[in-house]
Amino acid sequence: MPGNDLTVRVGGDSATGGIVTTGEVFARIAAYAGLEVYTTRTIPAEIKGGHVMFQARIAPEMVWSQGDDLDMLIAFDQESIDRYSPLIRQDGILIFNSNDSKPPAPNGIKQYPLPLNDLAKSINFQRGRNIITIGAMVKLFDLPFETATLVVEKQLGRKKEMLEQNLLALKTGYEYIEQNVTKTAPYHLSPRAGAEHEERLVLSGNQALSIGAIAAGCRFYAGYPITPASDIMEFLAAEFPKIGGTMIQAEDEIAAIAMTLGASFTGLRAMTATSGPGLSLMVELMGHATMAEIPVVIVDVQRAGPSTGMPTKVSQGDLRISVFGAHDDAPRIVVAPVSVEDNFYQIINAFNLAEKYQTPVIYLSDQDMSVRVQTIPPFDLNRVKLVPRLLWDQKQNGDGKFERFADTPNSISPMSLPGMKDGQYVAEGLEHLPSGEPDYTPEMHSANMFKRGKKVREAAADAEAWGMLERFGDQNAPVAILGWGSTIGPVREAVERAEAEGMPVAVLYTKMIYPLPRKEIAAFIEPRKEIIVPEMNYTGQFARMIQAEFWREVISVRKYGGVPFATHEIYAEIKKAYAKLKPAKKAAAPRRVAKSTKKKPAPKKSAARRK
Amino acid sequence: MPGNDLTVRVGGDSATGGIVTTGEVFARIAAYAGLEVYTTRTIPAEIKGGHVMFQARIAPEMVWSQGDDLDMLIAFDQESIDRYSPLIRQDGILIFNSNDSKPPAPNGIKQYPLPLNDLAKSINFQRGRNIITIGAMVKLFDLPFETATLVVEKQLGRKKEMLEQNLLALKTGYEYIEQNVTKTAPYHLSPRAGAEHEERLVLSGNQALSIGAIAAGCRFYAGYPITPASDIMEFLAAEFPKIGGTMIQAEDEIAAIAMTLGASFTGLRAMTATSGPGLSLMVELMGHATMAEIPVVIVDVQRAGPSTGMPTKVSQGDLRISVFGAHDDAPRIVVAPVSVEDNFYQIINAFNLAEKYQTPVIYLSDQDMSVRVQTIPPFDLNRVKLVPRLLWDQKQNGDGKFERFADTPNSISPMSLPGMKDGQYVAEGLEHLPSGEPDYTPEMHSANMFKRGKKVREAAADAEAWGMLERFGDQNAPVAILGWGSTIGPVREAVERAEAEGMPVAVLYTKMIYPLPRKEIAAFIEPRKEIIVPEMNYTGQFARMIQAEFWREVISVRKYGGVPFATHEIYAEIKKAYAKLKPAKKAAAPRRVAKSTKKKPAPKKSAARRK
Amino acid sequence: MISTIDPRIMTFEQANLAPNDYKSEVHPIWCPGCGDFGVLSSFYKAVSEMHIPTERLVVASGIGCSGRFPAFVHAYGFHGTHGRVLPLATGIKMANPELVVVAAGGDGDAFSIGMGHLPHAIRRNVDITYIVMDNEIYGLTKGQASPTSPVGMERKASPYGTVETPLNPLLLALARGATWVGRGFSSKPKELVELIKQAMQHKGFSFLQVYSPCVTFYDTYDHFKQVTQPLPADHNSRDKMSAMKYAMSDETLYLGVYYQEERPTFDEGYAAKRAKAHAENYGVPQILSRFTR
Amino acid sequence: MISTIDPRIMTFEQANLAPNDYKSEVHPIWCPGCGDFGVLSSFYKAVSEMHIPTERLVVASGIGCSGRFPAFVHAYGFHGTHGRVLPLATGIKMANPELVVVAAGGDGDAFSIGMGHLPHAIRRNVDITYIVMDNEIYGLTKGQASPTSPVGMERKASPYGTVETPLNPLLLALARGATWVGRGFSSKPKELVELIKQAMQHKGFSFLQVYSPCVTFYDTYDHFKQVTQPLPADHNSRDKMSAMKYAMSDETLYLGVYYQEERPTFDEGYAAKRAKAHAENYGVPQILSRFTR
Ligand SMILES: Cc1ncc(C[n+]2csc(CCOP(=O)(O)OP(=O)(O)O)c2C)c(N)n1
Ligand SMILES: Cc1ncc(C[n+]2csc(CCOP(=O)(O)OP(=O)(O)O)c2C)c(N)n1
Ligand code: SF4
Ligand code: SF4
Ligand SMILES: [Mg+2]
Ligand SMILES: [Mg+2]
Repeated sequence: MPGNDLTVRVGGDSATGGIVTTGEVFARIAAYAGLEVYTTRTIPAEIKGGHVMFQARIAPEMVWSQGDDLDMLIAFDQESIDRYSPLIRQDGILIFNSNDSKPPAPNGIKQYPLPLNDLAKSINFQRGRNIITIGAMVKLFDLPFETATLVVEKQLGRKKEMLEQNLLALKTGYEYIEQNVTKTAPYHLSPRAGAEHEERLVLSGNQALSIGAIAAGCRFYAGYPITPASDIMEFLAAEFPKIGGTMIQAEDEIAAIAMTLGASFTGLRAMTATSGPGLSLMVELMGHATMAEIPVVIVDVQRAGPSTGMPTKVSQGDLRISVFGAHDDAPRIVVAPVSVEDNFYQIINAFNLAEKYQTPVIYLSDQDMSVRVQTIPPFDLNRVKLVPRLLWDQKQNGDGKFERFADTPNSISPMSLPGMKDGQYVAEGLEHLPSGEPDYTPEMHSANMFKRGKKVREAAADAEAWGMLERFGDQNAPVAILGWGSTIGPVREAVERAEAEGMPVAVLYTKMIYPLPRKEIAAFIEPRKEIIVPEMNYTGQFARMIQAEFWREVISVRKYGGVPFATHEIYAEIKKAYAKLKPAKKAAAPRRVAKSTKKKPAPKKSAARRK
Repeated sequence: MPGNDLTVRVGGDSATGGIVTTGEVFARIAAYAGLEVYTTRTIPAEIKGGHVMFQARIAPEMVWSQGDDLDMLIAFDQESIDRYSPLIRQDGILIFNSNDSKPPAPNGIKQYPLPLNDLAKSINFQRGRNIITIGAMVKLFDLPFETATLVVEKQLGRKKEMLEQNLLALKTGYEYIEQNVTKTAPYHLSPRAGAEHEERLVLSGNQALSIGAIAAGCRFYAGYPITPASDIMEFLAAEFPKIGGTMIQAEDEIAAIAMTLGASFTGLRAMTATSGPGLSLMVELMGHATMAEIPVVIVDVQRAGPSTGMPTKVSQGDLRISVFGAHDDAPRIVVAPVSVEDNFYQIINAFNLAEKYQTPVIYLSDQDMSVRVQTIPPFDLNRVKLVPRLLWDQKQNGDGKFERFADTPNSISPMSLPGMKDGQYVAEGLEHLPSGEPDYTPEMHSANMFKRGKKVREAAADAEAWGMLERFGDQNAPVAILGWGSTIGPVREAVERAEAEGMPVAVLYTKMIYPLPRKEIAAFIEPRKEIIVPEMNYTGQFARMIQAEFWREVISVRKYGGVPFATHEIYAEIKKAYAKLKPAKKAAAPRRVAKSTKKKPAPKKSAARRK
Repeated sequence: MISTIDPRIMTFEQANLAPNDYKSEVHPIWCPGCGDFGVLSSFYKAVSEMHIPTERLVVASGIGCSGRFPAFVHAYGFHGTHGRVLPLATGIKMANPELVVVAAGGDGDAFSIGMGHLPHAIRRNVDITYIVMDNEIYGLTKGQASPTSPVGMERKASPYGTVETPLNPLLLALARGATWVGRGFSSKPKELVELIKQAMQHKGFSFLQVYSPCVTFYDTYDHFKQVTQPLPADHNSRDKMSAMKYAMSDETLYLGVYYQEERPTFDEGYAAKRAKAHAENYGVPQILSRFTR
Repeated sequence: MISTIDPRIMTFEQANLAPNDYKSEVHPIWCPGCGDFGVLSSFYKAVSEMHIPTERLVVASGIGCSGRFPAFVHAYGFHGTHGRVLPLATGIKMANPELVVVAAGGDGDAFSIGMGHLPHAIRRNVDITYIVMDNEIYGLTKGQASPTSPVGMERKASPYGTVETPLNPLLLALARGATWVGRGFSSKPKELVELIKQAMQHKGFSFLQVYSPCVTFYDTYDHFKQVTQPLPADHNSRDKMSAMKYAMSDETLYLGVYYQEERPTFDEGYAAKRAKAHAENYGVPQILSRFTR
């Protein structure tokens, strides 16, 4: 929907361009002008320098994905022209730094030279090229110049004389476009009436998560730097000291989770965050947390692996290690948010689940939703309900001796905290009696295995009650999408598009990955003819889990190149699913398993597969 | 089959009794007398002292499990009487140390006092109680006294004067029974004719594995002590220096696998061995081995968890971490032997698979089969075929530049070793080009994900060819057992018994757990009405994997108390399966999935469950 | 905070308990004669004399014979995983600095798998006491050489003798900047009680190596009786070079307080950060305002 | 052995290559001005002058900016996981002692997550060279404090300043018994080439700390230029106490060879075990005979 929903990309060498700043400042200007903004960026392999691109999608209504084609490309250098101009839509435009690159051969796309270096020189501000660009973009999008001034002041106004230079640069870019490129701006986006007075947050998933953790009462964090999770540590490093919390940069991830367990044992709501390699290192102590029944939240911001893999690229490949990564059966809960906004609410659920069931909760974010900055509605702080840990209360207990691991009808045992009189016990990694004393009898081991398993299984009941099941689309549709995590964005848009074309789709995203909310998922899949399960990993980890639990085939759509789904890729799958339905026109009942393995279809090679 | 298949248990305090030595020496005497022996033991929680029992089952024909009831109990102390006399079968006997304990109330079981302390005093050899006991047992079982003498000389004859004392003690025990207990020995076991001339090995699973590794050409081992895997390290510590191999006791399991990877990269066949907690720590580097395509064998001797759990008890709970324990998809091969003997052959397969596919192979042994000592037929060294690693050969390559990760039709790339001219490359944990140079493009990542996955999937084809599928029972039976690992022993016996009673069972044990040999397993399960999957873990990890892959229900029989299945427990499941078949008499086709989750039966609570 | 108890604002009174009151109901699994018994009873005595309430005391450990320590103390305990006792204890202490936190374990736990954590606990100067029961062997796994075992040790895992040179734990702790370093011997209970008390009274990270022989796999009682002796009277425990010199002695092994100095503890350092960060009426709404359009 | 090549019996001749011949085709991803460039070019020079054939050279590393080192060297390389370079290099060296094995990495890799392995590589005296490019910061993860960062460092993860005291890597290596210890500076290439050569020529574990400033997150060029100077001429590199003394100096930071001694290497020790274990015509059948009835 050009003119109403625009995608702009800025590309160049990160050493020279300030590309990301350019993009971020511009996105904020748009946001302050009352528009909805959704940004993405790449991160170069080089530490400094190296090619980088920033993309912003801007519209009057909420947008849900990064956008497939470009309405506008701003190329700081030749490489950006070469790489991205093929992505420009037919009626899109290219702005290129005419001091540094040549335009592509004429290809029907409008091309506007912007002599960035000359302009910078003209105001005697060599490093002002990015602000000049912002000024140009503001004019091109016909955004209010005052809003731009305001944001530049807020974001880049630390030093007064710098500010003046920046404002001059802004004006220079603005006026250059005004005078040279076109009389009317090519793109005018009108915000919804009064939108600029509506409250909006502009933040990233990692920021939403960090604020959510604080709202959830988290007061202890230990972590070790790792891309793309370090932001969380850095956020809490700044905030915790102000609110009485403690954040420790540990010597490695094993130490980080150990410190976190120690703090939780002592009574604080505690968290650690990492990415794949760190999660792998935490596996041993995650098992201990299950055994000693210690609440803990472990955030994993998934990135592409295996091993070091591609640290700055997205993946949803850690589902299985989150569910199954432990020696012997060590049940735990796995939670996955779906969006920047959702990170706030789901991390609160994660803490409540950990505390309620006294078990580790693994929280699966991903690189894409964690670093992406976008506009979202303000958080509803009234929705924040904190479920406390079941503490031992000597008064209720009469003269009874405290038994830390006493079995109870719901398998949750009251817990004492160091400092509480007569609550002494050992948090024990060996198999143990209710008192905590080691015991190796088959009876006790079996009983405890059952206790630890039951607790976690029963957590499934909270999923619906705690808002961990998100449904949209047409719930009567024969075609469904069952998903998890940040694929929800392109799915939302693809479903809207398909629906508009007469192909309704029912969608369910579960934010509780383990235990699976069986009842709700079963009810959801039962009436469907085709179920699409999109995810960003090689083997279709979630799809396989669904097939394993519900013994029916789903269409596993996998993308595993380190980039998110595009809307059109999901849309294509919906279309294919509908195409499948028509010719046959027989199977009213859901399709079941083929009789022999020969007939079992090989896992789908989705169209998106090699992307 | 009393009189033909006898189970004897010795119990007492390990600090005073030498219980285990008693049992082991006696078992060896029986073995040397031409009988087949199968032993088990418990390990006390205490380091020294603490209750311990040793059990030996002895018969003229191979025995397959530890035996359910006791034919004879030798109790060194009161605790042993109290604990084990209920397990004595009706026509069994109890020998108890009458200087140290009282017999149980008369309960129909023959009781013979053995005044151990008095006898020891009479020969002035306080610590001779265990040898006296052995002498008594030799007489009770009517084994040749000369064989006993021979074994005692071999096993306990290091110091000459000690040997004389020991032989005197042996005689004392022998004669005491001869004179006091009964005129004819209560149990006489005749070996098969000429059996004592047949070759037999008497060893444990860990020993069979270690010898197998040597036969497989393994020449590098790094490990960290952990029960019950340390034996392997200790075995190789003694043998490797004799054959040019290198064994390093590392500072922890992460270092152990790192050293192992370094050595394999350099060109040696390399292995590490550990148990659950160590395996958890190795997960990160296992992912690196997949990424950098480095062959490596990782032995996991499974013990009961989670966490430290019960280090001396058995479990089969590490299947899932072995298959799925890594961040992002990191395909690997998982192999599981079924018995002491099988450890020799399967570890060779494990090395061949690792080298052929240049990928980590996780080898799942368990506490029970690793420490148990038994008689087995000699290894067939002609069966040992070594599959070499595909090495790069510059001559074949012409002038082409070496590309370590070059894709090939079967996805296996020729490998160079440090020292080879022009073979330089970096074993890279980042995603990379065929040359090894880091690369983060979606195209390359997708292609490599596919390459690494395909290699491992195709390994399934080797399972049948390499003898990794063991079938027995009646392959036309409607009831089947599909299993893995050391449950095969009680299954074998239960199936024999059921078959004798007109309930034939088809059995398949797969020693390749991942990738699953799909074709063979599908063919096996296709014609069955009921499929029993017994395993020693809480969630039925293998059963769920089968259900996930073949989308049909199996009877998941789980025991998770840290002790192996008893034959009668498996037998009971077979009987139940047959009982299920009869009344219905309808479903000729295999039972498929229930339509809605409501109807989906909850995972079976097997009879054995709380054992 | 939402738990009914905020652990960070607990207060405690002095206890008046006999050493035996610190004994738990769990019977030690140690071999008769194990040095760890001596450490345990000295510990009971020390905490009794220091009037520490049992509910204020937390004993954390890793895995090993010595790692079973917490179960035998009537106090809060954390029996963690192999080698991770220091970060566990750090988390406990930092979550509630009012607690008295002791880390206990063996030489394998401390210097082999756990070696990576010791320098960092020292750098942070976490206010905990670390008691390493050094028997120069792996007890629980039945007798393999440890990082403090002498060269040439022949055991099942080293049948031809070890070639690795032993580490010098005291020297390491000193080189890393530990603020309290001492050494005791399980067979010298009177001195050991004193050392444990001093270590626990020290504000900051105290590192106490205790020779605690393993009768079953490496009986060093006689050896240590012969080669140990108290630090010379002229040794000044504020003099690091002197401490290093005595720590490097390998014929005579000295017992006593090698070194002590004062440096802000980790929780004090954190408190200073809080003071610096100071914000009134600060919480989620204030944070959100920064991100609000 | 069944591979067509037994790595343990390779032999090599001297190479005659220019420094540039050790340059790989991979373009360094480092920021312009990064100290690691200086280390890399000194390394090319050192191995060229030592006539090491490229196929005999193995460079292993963990993760970090500095961890990218192997990719830029025309040699065999192993880019492992964060902190595990020493056990990786140990496995490589012990599998084929004929190889020349260099471990390279950063201060975070070495002294934070990898800290547990250094003492053990030293104990074993594995005959490898460990070059730590110490920029006193985490470069690759964009500027968090490392174990060698000074107290009070303000960065995104420590906005109120760090409170942990920095480790002294040289002192640690000396306290642990390293047989070769030295320190260089990326901006002193001539001296650095010499140090790398000496470290690599040393038989046993050589530990070389190189100040290698991170221009992007912690530009210490000026600082190090001011505070570094060569070890005084009277320093005897066989005198450990003197080495320790100079290592403890924190106003002036000395460059040069702090300490060296000879001790059997790990592979020599292992060779001795083999000699001790000696068995003729020994193999699987002989082993089996011990278990045969
Ligand atoms: C991750 C892991 N690896 C290995 C083990 C096995 N293990 C238990 S205790 C121990 C070492 C014990 O030695 P030490 O720390 O000296 O304690 P001691 O028994 O001598 O008191 C080992 C290797 C384990 N429990 N966990
Ligand atoms: C297990 C694991 N944890 C964390 C990381 C993230 N990480 C990569 S490099 C690095 C530290 C880099 O610092 P340093 O070793 O000093 O190297 P430099 O970049 O400064 O050269 C970290 C924490 C990782 N790759 N793996
Ligand atoms: S094995 Fe050694 S350390 Fe362990 S309890 Fe026995 S004597 Fe003590
Ligand atoms: S971030 Fe620092 S250490 Fe990394 S390449 Fe840049 S200058 Fe070098
Ligand atoms: Mg020890
Ligand atoms: Mg660094």
